[in-house]
Amino acid sequence: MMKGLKKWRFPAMLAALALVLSGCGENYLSTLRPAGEVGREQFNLLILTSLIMLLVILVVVVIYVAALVKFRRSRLGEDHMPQDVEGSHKLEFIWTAIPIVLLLIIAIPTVYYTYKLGDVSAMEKADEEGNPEHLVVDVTAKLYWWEFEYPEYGIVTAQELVVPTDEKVYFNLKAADVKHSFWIPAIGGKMDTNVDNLNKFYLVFDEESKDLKDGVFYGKCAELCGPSHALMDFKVKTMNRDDFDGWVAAMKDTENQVADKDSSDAGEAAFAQSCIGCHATSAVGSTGAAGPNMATFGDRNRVAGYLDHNKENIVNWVQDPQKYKPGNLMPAFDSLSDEDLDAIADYLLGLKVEE
Amino acid sequence: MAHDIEIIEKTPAEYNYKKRNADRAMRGQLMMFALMIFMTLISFTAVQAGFSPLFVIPVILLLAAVQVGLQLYYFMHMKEEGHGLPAMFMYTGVLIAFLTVLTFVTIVWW
Amino acid sequence: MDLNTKFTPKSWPDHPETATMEAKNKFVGFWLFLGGETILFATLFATYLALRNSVPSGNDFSTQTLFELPLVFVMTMLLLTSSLTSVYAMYHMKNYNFKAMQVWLAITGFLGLGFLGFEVYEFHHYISLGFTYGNSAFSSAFYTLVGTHGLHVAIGLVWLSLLILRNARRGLNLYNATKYYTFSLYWHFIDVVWVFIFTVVYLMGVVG
Amino acid sequence: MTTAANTVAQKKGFGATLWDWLTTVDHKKIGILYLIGGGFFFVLGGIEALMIRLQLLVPNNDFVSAGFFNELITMHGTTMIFLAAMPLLFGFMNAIVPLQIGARDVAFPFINSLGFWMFFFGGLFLNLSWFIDAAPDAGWTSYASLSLASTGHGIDFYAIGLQIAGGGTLMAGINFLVTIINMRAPGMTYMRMPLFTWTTFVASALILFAFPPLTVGLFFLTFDRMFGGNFFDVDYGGNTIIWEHIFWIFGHPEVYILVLPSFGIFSEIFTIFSRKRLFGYSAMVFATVLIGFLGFMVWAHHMFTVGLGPTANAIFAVATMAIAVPTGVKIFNWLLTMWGGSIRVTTPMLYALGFIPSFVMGGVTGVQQGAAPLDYQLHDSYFIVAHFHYVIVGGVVLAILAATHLYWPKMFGTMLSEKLGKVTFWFFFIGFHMTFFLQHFLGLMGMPRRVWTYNADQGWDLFNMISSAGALLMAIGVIVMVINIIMTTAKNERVGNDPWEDGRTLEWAIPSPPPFYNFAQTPLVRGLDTYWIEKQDGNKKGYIPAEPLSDIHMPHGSFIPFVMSLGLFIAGFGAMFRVEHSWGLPVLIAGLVLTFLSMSLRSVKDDLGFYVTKEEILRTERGSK
Repeated sequence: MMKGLKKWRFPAMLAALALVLSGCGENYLSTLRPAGEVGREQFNLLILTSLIMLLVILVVVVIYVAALVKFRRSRLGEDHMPQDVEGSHKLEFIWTAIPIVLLLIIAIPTVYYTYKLGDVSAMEKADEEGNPEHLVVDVTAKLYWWEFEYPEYGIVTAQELVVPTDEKVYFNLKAADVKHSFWIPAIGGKMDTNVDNLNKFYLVFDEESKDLKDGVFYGKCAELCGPSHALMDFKVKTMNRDDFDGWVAAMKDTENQVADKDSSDAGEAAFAQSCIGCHATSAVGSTGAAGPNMATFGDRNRVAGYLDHNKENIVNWVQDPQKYKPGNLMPAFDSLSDEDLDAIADYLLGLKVEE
Repeated sequence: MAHDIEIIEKTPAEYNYKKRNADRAMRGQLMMFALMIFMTLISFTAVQAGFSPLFVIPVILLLAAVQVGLQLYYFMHMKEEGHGLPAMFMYTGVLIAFLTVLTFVTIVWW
Repeated sequence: MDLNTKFTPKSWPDHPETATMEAKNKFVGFWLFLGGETILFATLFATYLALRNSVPSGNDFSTQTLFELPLVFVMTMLLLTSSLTSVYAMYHMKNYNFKAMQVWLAITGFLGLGFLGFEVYEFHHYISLGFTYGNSAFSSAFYTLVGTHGLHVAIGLVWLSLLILRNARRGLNLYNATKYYTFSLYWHFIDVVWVFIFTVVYLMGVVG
Repeated sequence: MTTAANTVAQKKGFGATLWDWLTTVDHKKIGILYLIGGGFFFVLGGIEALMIRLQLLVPNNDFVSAGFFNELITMHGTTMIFLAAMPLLFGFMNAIVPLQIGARDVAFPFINSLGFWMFFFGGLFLNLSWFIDAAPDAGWTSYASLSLASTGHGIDFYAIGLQIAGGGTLMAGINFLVTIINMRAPGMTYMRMPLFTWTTFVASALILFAFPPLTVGLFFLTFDRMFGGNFFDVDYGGNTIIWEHIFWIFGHPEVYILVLPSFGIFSEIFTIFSRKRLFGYSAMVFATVLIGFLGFMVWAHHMFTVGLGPTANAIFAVATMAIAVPTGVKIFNWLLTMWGGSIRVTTPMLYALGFIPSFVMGGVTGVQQGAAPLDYQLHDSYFIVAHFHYVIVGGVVLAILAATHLYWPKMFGTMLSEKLGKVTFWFFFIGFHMTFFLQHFLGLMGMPRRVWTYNADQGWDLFNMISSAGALLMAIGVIVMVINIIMTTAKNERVGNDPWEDGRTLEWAIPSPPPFYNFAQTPLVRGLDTYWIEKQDGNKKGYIPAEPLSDIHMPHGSFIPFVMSLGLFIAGFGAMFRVEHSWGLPVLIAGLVLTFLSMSLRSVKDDLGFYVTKEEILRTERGSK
């Protein structure tokens, strides 16, 4: 089969197929429109395998259709007695050997990329001053939200991962309660967050997310984790290194930003009264909080990871979280007055580190 | 089917032959038993003597494997004819068993 | 021919365990069953090996502090010997010597019972130390592996008693010869599993 | 006395008929019981599937609640695999395989019946969860951290119900193995066995080796949830990955347990309706064995994203791809069987023709997922959902539907309507591709599987809607088939030995349905496709007898299998409610005692069977001519 393909044709077919497929899906979510090195390598593997597989399908279909057309009893007559053929060693050898060759063509890049994508040895590396060479993010998956810690900077955030573009970002993945799986389809995937151990892998983000429809890439939980598995989304903001460093500095500046019960801001006071036990408002810290960190809430794109980012949804959520994410661990605050809820929502929307 | 069984009376010569064979086989079994006891003793002694685990563990595993072989082939008569199929299934079983154990001591490490 | 037909030592077939179609089926079927059992125990062994050092922090039960070899040695001898006695029983079965076979089987049963007694004592002892089933992943894996083997011994003993009692007055025939034979296969298999248990669990446990 | 057994069913009233079915050990009747049981659960699983697709019809739908949706997907998967696909295949194996090898009976009629009743009570137990407490909700894979965290008794129902049903499967597997090893007619060497028999043999061997790990895994889960075990509880040193390994050591061969017999069924269909012997028979047999063998070496490809490390992933990736080779051999052999034949497009053949492209599609996406780095993207996305439905529906369900039409006349003595059969096929086939083809792209476009709902405008809306519409077409197809069955049964037009006219194997040499002793005389087999050879030689009887006509020994029916299974069923409830209700422990013990007592009764009581006399055989044979 391969003989018929001149050398230049194969890459051309690859390119054509890639073009067709990349029309599919949204650029912030689809694996068919990769926006990072890992995703692109995986996409190329998809194209390569698809082409080989299409070839196989083509061969099967041709024989199949030809047989159906030529050897119908309605054509050959009711009494036609076909000759019995025991088999053919030559044919059998061919259709054993050619698939083996095709599979080898797939197996080589498969093994190569398995090792390449599994290589996290650079994670531990540090320069002379002891600073890590690469950005490492500790991801903790919880029912049903995500916590992202930047141990190098001593900051933590939730629901929105912020990363610099054009460099390898390493991840430590862990689940706090039940198993989840960390997936950013457009960037590359995916790795389970186990309850037993840390999983490690890396991703590379090429594109800055600000030009995307919502200004973010979409991340998903890919492992059934309970009733609200479907709603356990997170978002990814990518920015160039300078902007990222700025963001980190702004995050660090929130160090003493703690909601005060005696604040003149009614929202802050109410938050300090009811919410501070689980939700921190300073981004300086580490993972392990009972609820998502709120320091960047105003910058976010969604309420609870998937609802539109507006006041109404915040109020609704606080009043009855179970209605929106069944099985999550936040209790309902339905005893809060409407004014308090309103004020809390305003306060939360004001918590920003960007701009 | 059951009614197909013919009852064949053995001649004294045949009977004696069978009996002699059986006795010889039984003596063989007894020897094997002695061997098994001996190997068990070695295993226990090797452990009690406190040799290096790197030496003891392979030795006792090997002895266990040999002992199991003896049980299968002598006590369970797998060496006799008519055991081709049982042997095939046992070997397949042992192979899959080995793979399972190998997996659990290598890639389940946390 | 009736399956209960009486034989003489001279007319008794060389391979009574596979003399009829039903017997052949039972014979092959039982071997296959043992093939499946191999995997069952392999999974238990594998799990035990993966979990044998897994105890929560602050829990200091370990294979080295827990296991005592003399007891295990005695248990091993009992079970090994019972394997030999069941070989004797089968020897007499093939010679159509019903009485001798029953006696050897009874001895096998008593040896098995002794083994089981020691195992119950051992478990009881560990539990009294606080090493209960729910103590840790190690304890769960240990009790499940060794306990499943013990359960097999217990089932074997029930099976054996039923065989001995039920056939006591009927004597040996082609209908029950296979039952005796498959029992002996089962009993040897239990012994095979024990060989691995004393090696992998106890000896390797003590070595560390 | 001896003649009474076979006339009971014909003469007695409802009570006696019921009793006959509850106690039967006749493999043909057990086959029918499996079809009834499996068919019921198939419809149940189908209704669950429809509810799933209805929920996903439009974004942000709230037709069902999130928790209920998880129960639906869990029960849909579990029901379809364990309670529908496998039992339905067992039904055909039971009904056909002993006939194909020229046997009067299976090796262990009693155990055969026990296997059925354990499946039945296990399935019943599992499905009672809808009414008592909660249904299992951790997916059919029931991954450990979630299945331990799941509240209510859902997962308990899963663990115990599958344990009982799984035990039945294991027994059925051993029974088939020994039947095929020992009960073949004279001359029926291994390399003369029809492909359906061969695939049954290999699938049964897979059952023998794959079900014990499941048994152990379910015990671990049971102990962890109900008896204080700590296998998967990380706080006590447990390890959840162990469950995943054990589950897939079982789970991957399970796929082949389903798909190999389906291959067998299609092999029969291709030869019959191409009027030509199977192309490359020995290669087919070898491929079957090889697939079965490799099936045990690849389970970790379900776990590429677990974090086993690149070495393990690479090994399992390459091993996985290797399976494509023997599978490809099979596909090409089927094509070449058609090539040069005389193809008659009957309903079964239509299914076989639909199977080829569908299964090839499922196979190639399987290879893509075998490429580990690519699988990091595909795993747990809708791509996977599409892939395994292409394999299971495109391979197994099409085979079951095909076999229903093919073997219906042999099992019931009357033909299903060809016209309605083709209507069923087209509805089902088009619906199937509509439902699942686009799901590949949904997965590639970032849609994770097992999601209860999804936000609008993520690019998924249209494809999901089309997919749901397809499910409806499949449902219509199944309804047409039910109508077909009812109409055919009502009409009851009798057919002869070989209703498809081109039957090749021994089952077509005897009346439809066969007398309860199958063959009046054990046949002598002279080659592959025995009946075809005899037909070519002009042998009117259909087969050459290997023995003179004489009395036939048959086993008695027995009620003990039913009682034994019932005992386990009762014990299951006891185990589950042991902690919160005082009656739990006594019920657990009582159930087990019931099982063991009835088992002992069986082994203590002599059951030597009975003889069918020569005269009665002659009478029956004349009657059926």
